[in-house]
Amino acid sequence: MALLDLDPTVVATARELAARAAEPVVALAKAHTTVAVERATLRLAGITGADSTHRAGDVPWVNRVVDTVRDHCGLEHGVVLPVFHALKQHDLATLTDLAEATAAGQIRYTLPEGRDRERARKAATTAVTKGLRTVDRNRAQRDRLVARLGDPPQRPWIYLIVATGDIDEDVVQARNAARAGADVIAVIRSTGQSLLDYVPEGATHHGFAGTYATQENFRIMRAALDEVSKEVGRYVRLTNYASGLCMPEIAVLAGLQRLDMMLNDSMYGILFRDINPIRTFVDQRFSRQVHARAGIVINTGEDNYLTTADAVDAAHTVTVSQLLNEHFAHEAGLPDHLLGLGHAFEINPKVPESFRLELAHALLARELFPDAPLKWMPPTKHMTGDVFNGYLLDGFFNLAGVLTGQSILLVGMMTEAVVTPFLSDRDLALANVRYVLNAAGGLAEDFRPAPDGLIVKRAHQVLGEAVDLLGRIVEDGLLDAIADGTFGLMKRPADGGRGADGVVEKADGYANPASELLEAR
Amino acid sequence: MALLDLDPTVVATARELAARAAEPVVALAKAHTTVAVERATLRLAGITGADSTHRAGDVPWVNRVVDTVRDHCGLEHGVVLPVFHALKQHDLATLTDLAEATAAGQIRYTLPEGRDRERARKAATTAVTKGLRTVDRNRAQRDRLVARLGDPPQRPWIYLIVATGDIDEDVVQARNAARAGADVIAVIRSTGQSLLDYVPEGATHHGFAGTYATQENFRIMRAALDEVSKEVGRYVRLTNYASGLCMPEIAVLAGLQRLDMMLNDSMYGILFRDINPIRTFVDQRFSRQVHARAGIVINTGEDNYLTTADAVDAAHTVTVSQLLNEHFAHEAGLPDHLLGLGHAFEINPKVPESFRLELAHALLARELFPDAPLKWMPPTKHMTGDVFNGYLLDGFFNLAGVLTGQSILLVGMMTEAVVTPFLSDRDLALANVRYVLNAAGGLAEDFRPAPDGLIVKRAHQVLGEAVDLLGRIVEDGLLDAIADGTFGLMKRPADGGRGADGVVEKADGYANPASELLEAR
Amino acid sequence: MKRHVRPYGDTTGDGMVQTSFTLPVPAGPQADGAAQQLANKMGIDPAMVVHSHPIGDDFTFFVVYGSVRHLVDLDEVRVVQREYPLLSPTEVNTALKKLLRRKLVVVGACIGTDAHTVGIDAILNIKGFAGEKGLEYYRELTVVNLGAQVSVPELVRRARDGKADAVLVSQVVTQRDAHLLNTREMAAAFREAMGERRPLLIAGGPRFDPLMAAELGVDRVFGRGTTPGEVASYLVHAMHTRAVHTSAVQTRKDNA
Amino acid sequence: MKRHVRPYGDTTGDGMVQTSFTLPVPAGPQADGAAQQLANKMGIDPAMVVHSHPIGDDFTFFVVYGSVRHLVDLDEVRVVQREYPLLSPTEVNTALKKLLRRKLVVVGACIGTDAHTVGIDAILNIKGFAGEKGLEYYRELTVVNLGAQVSVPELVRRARDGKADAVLVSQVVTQRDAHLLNTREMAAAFREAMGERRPLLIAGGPRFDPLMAAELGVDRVFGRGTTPGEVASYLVHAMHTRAVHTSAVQTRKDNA
Ligand code: B12
Ligand code: B12
Ligand SMILES: Cc1ncc(COP(=O)(O)O)c(C=O)c1O
Ligand SMILES: Cc1ncc(COP(=O)(O)O)c(C=O)c1O
Repeated sequence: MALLDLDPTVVATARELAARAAEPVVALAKAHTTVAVERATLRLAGITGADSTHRAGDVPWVNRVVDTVRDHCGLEHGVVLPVFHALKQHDLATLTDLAEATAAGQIRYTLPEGRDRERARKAATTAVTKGLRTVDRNRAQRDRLVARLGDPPQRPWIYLIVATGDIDEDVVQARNAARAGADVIAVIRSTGQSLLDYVPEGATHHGFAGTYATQENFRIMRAALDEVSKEVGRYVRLTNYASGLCMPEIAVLAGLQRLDMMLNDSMYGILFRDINPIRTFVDQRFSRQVHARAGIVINTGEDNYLTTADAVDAAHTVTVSQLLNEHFAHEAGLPDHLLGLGHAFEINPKVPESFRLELAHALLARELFPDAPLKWMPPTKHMTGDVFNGYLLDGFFNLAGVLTGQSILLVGMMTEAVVTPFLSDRDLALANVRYVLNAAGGLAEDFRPAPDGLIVKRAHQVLGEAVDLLGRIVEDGLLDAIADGTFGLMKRPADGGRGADGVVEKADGYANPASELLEAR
Repeated sequence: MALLDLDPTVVATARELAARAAEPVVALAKAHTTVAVERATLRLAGITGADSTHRAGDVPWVNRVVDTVRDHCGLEHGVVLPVFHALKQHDLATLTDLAEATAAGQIRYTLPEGRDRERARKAATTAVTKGLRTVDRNRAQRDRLVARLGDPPQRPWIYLIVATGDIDEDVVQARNAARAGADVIAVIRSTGQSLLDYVPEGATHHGFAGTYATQENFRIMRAALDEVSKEVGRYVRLTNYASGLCMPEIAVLAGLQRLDMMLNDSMYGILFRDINPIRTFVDQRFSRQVHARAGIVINTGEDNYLTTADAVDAAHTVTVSQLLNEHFAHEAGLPDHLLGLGHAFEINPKVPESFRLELAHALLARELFPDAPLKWMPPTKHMTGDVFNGYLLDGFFNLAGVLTGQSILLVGMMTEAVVTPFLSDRDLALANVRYVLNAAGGLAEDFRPAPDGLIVKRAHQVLGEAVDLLGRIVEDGLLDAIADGTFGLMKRPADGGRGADGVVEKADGYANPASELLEAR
Repeated sequence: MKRHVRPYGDTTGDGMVQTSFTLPVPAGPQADGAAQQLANKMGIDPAMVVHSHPIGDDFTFFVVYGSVRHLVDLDEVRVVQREYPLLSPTEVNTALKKLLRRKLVVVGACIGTDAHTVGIDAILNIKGFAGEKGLEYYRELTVVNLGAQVSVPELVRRARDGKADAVLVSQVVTQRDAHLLNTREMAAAFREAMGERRPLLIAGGPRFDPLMAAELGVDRVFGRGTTPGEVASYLVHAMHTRAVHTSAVQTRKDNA
Repeated sequence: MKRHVRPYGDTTGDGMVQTSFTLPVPAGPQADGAAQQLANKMGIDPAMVVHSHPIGDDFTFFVVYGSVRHLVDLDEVRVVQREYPLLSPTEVNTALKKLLRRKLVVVGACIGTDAHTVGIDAILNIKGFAGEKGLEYYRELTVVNLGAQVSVPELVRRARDGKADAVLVSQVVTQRDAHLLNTREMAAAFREAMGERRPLLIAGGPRFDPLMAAELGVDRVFGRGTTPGEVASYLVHAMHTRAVHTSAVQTRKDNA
């Protein structure tokens, strides 16, 4: 039931402007590849493992191979042609064998031509297809498990983070959280991983304020959650981050290990990790294609803007970003039901009527994106060491979630301003959510924003400001808008940022069976 | 704005039934006096002080006098005739002189006849009139201070308890509470005071879980609050208890010391202190007449029922009791704006939709008594040692108060199940209230219970059950209903309970200038 | 399970605790330092003063997090272990019938100025507590519930007149140790009035520490969350012990 | 004010504190006893375990209230006292101009893998914090803000190239003592690279204890709630001290 009485033509205008603003960026994304996209492709084709003899620590084989190919013949035609050509030439059984040989300096990569090229291409397609089949199987398996065990009985789904830095402790905490009512577990990443241009290997135990995203950690946690899912009688979902310099690869690993949701934003890396904009948009498009194939819900990161910008002043930038994320996602093949667009309860609680303003913003998102599983993020910026008040604020956040029909509730922690969550924080936070859902679950029925009241007016105002801003972005170009500090007050020029040297303009003969197979759908 | 669409004829029926149920009890109250009413009268007439030489500890002079009069000539004609007759006979200057002489065994009280009687009566009337003039002056002074300093800028008013047992510590806490936003300070009484058949004297420092209600303590606290009122720029109100065996006397002391609100319920003493029902109803009527004169808001105690009975099952008993309290109060001369009818947020938070049920109950009270300054009591029974959850529950209580337009909010403490409030509990509790009032103050505008929804249905149901119960009470008699455990599950027969021997049937020539002057208005 | 454990924040052995308190000092760096010092004295080190808030001009409220150095030695934990089996009402009735051949008389009250009857009612009234029926439900128990604010002399009189086998008193108000004072006074009065032949004395209430029975002069203390069944089972156990003891005394006397 | 104070619940000297923690033991009386023991070891006596709640099968969460026996000795409180006056921006500018006759160069960064720039931006950006303008606003300061996740070698290089007088680093992530490790590493690198001639080193972040400066090898540490004005005033003070010190050294050298 629509409560805000949004004007459908204004909404349509907003979407149209977002599409126009995104257009040049999509074109850029199509015209380029990146080292990460190429590595992701090889991962789909079956390469695994790392070079543990290397003096810089474990270097994944895929990095060795892609770096060497780039050295030898460039990446503008894609990595698969040289790689599968070399495999054939040296008559090696697996990509890992090839990687070892590469490390030993035995391989000289060249771009195959003519029939060699066709053969390499075909072999690559076969290999990638096999990888995609695993992804498809995982998707089917998820569907089966959900059918058997069931989805959470209530909305919003309850989303909890674990962040010990040690996958084994994470498992303890995740299990207990699931038993206490969590529907989704997110394993927070170690600081710094997003700037690594490789994905670490194996089970890890020494992250800082989070645990490394690795294929093995994914596997361990998904297995633990499968077990606890049976115990609690509902399918408990697992989330990680397809973000940072390895966004496409992590998306592939998520597909291979049946993760269910991934943090994946079109601009987060640019704004908050100072990653090169082009790199980000290219990586983002590929990773979303993978997510679409894997049936993974993406979580976008608009909440972050409100930690650096003011939640009232910058409310419309959240809306603009959601519209952009929506467009980029649709363009990459993600349907609405996989669009976990983000937004957050971050207004300074000292602002008069702050709770009603939150309701206005949350309702606006809800009515703009009625079919998207919106992800509602808790207060963080205005949390303090006063854990009692923090607990209260989280309660009102939960209430706002219930009143405005949010789909996924990231559970806030009273220790937000103090430490990464304690076991007991999570337990208390869940008790908070349970109370609110149980006691006021149906209150939305009685929530009818006054037609000309603060809430309705505010929502209209924010939408209006969003349309205006989109208009300006269409004129100036999205890249310039980003460079100007439009989002989260972060200024990121298109040619700056990390990972820019990993961007490669595609040559005419560029071949990538992964892209092709994913694009085909 | 009426949200519940209550049927006015049902409401009228409810009031009519309450009046009929109360009728015989009012008649009883008019036909009797009590030792406490007589003492109260003498206090109005100017007696003060205590016999500190008595071996049982300080015995107020007024008790010595009334007890002796009763011994000598009974109380059925009222205490003033023998007393003022004796005063004249012995040519004593003050009632205190008379009391001293009484203690020394020098006075033999007799009932004066003829002109002596008229003289005594006149002298008594003059004395009592003087006392009432002090009460009137205090009322005028309150009006002046409110006009000068102002009422709280918001509704609900914020009502906080202090309960250290030591009047000096109470002052510290009350001052800080006022500075932190309290609009009303209630000094909780020591356990056991309600069963004392006298009012202690002087400043006290050794109460248990509360401070003794004494005239001097009243004075000290009112003076402290006058000071802080100036500082904070609003008139901070003071509350105590006109309750227990000395209800009428304490009402008088409150009038004499400019207290602003008094806990005063028609049945609390019966149910929760096992005080004789007749005693209670007689004392109650007199004390309410005093409150009416003094412009003191009474606070009724329906919240208490929900600590012994279930808040859902017994919701209608709250409504019934409110209607009875309203009738008794009107009958005693209290206008609507002095009727702080009580109700509470005491539903087990584990009950599904508990918050909405609370809203239904709170809204019912609001719409039944639109002009009464309703007093909304926080959760106590279902508070536990989990202070975090307690803080949250108090937040939702505050929200319910705001959504349903309550007038006076008794602020809940997170340590409810642990200790009498710490200084910090009060500070945190006020922060909680401030957040809710500031962040969601206007949310009532958006709260529109669905016409056929849970809230509206529940309110209608409770009102229906209340009407049914009132019907049964009219048939069986209120005293029998009380004996049967109708309220708070406490069974109190009309002839049981403490203080029964202090009830005296009035003789034909009963004289009491206080009653007459108060009744006259 | 290990013998020694530490508090758990998010990693085994991290020792993390939260604490909050108010100090009578004006807010500021000096106050934060004072809070830090107190936390250190409590064994929290490092201690993070994560929140401080003035309460008026003279007080400051603090929230502190940190790692406490103490180890909990589980072998040294002292608790009152239930040394008797939990019986069903039927078992209680059968055992009492066999033991006494008459009904056991229980007198209950909330003493002193305490008027909180919900707790003792939860134990005594048929309605009971936590799904268990109260003692009134037991066929072999005669329950006399005196209600609230019963003075100690009155209680002794009623217990004696009613030939009480057991007296159950409740104490909920604890400010200024009211519960301890009243319970001690009650035990002394029974000792004085009846000596050896005094009934079994049982005290209960949410803030009692069950370890304190001896110190308070009563036979048993029940704390928060007690259920009627626990109390009934204890009565059987205690009466049994008394019977054995009395018959031993009797035998000794007979032999003398 | 008295020298010795105790926590205040509702009466002077009552010592009341609240604490909560989780123990890795299954819920039950034994667990409550363990909580009681820990509270006692923290100096809380009597300690009331007012809440215990199982977290899964292996953990129990507790809330404890009670009176802590420790006294806070206010004379023994150690805090970093601001030993310099708080100056207005104009005063800062005047003092620096007089002292240096050139602009003071400040290089700021959030080092290691820490990406929390809001804190350092609050100090450096014009926008500032708590109503005070940031250091960029000061005419006599040249501010270079390197942003987030700056590696230590990179920071040293930029500081040297920019002839930084002062280097300001922010550390917000503290899990596994990341902030301490990174700050120590930074201080060591500057010592190594520049010895005596290293710039003034200032660390800041919400969980730092200002007492730790020496231990971390930096000149000053700022904690939660720092304002730009405090930092600017400190810069004047420190540059002044340095100038005096340097000129003393200079004088000594001249005399040698
Ligand atoms: C209900 C209640 C009331 C009701 C009591 C109605 C009644 N007829 O009992 C009313 C509203 C009348 C009331 C009044 C007051 N109350 Co009151 N009340 C409460 C409340 C909300 C709940 C208590 C309760 O019923 N618990 C439920 C029962 C089932 O639990 P329980 O008592 O712990 O009993 C269990 C066990 O302890 C044990 N047990 C208890 N007794 C016994 C006895 C035996 C023999 C055994 C075996 C076991 C046993 O078994 C029970 C079942 O498990 C508490 C706060 C809270 N949430 O705890 C405050 C509380 C107890 N009240 C308090 C106070 C101060 C008062 C007043 C004094 C305030 C005032 N000055 O006006 C008054 C006066 C009362 C008086 N003279 O004693 C304080 C006590 C503070 C302290 N620790 O000293 C509390 C903690 C609130 C607070 N934080 O201030 N109160
Ligand atoms: C905003 C924020 C973010 C933003 C940061 C955006 C940005 N560009 O800075 C985003 C969303 C990106 C983010 C991400 C993460 N965050 Co974060 N984040 C916060 C948050 C909500 C607020 C921090 C803040 O901005 N405070 C406001 C500023 C003004 O205060 P301040 O930093 O204390 O600074 C003041 C003083 O300390 C001092 N100061 C600070 N630095 C300096 C330096 C100098 C030289 C001086 C003089 C003074 C000074 O002056 C400032 C003004 O008074 C806190 C929670 C909280 N409420 O505190 C979590 C928090 C800091 N984040 C945390 C974590 C774990 C993360 C992540 C690692 C989570 C993850 N794994 O994904 C990521 C990754 C970040 C990374 N690699 O470092 C944890 C850290 C836990 C810990 N103690 O170790 C916190 C505490 C949340 C939590 N409880 O889990 N985060
Ligand atoms: C969209 C998005 N991606 C990634 C992250 C985490 O990123 P990193 O691991 O780069 O710190 C966040 C932070 O919450 C996010 O919101
Ligand atoms: C109406 C009323 N009167 C009196 C009291 C307190 O009574 P006493 O002092 O008798 O314990 C209460 C308790 O809160 C009450 O609600």
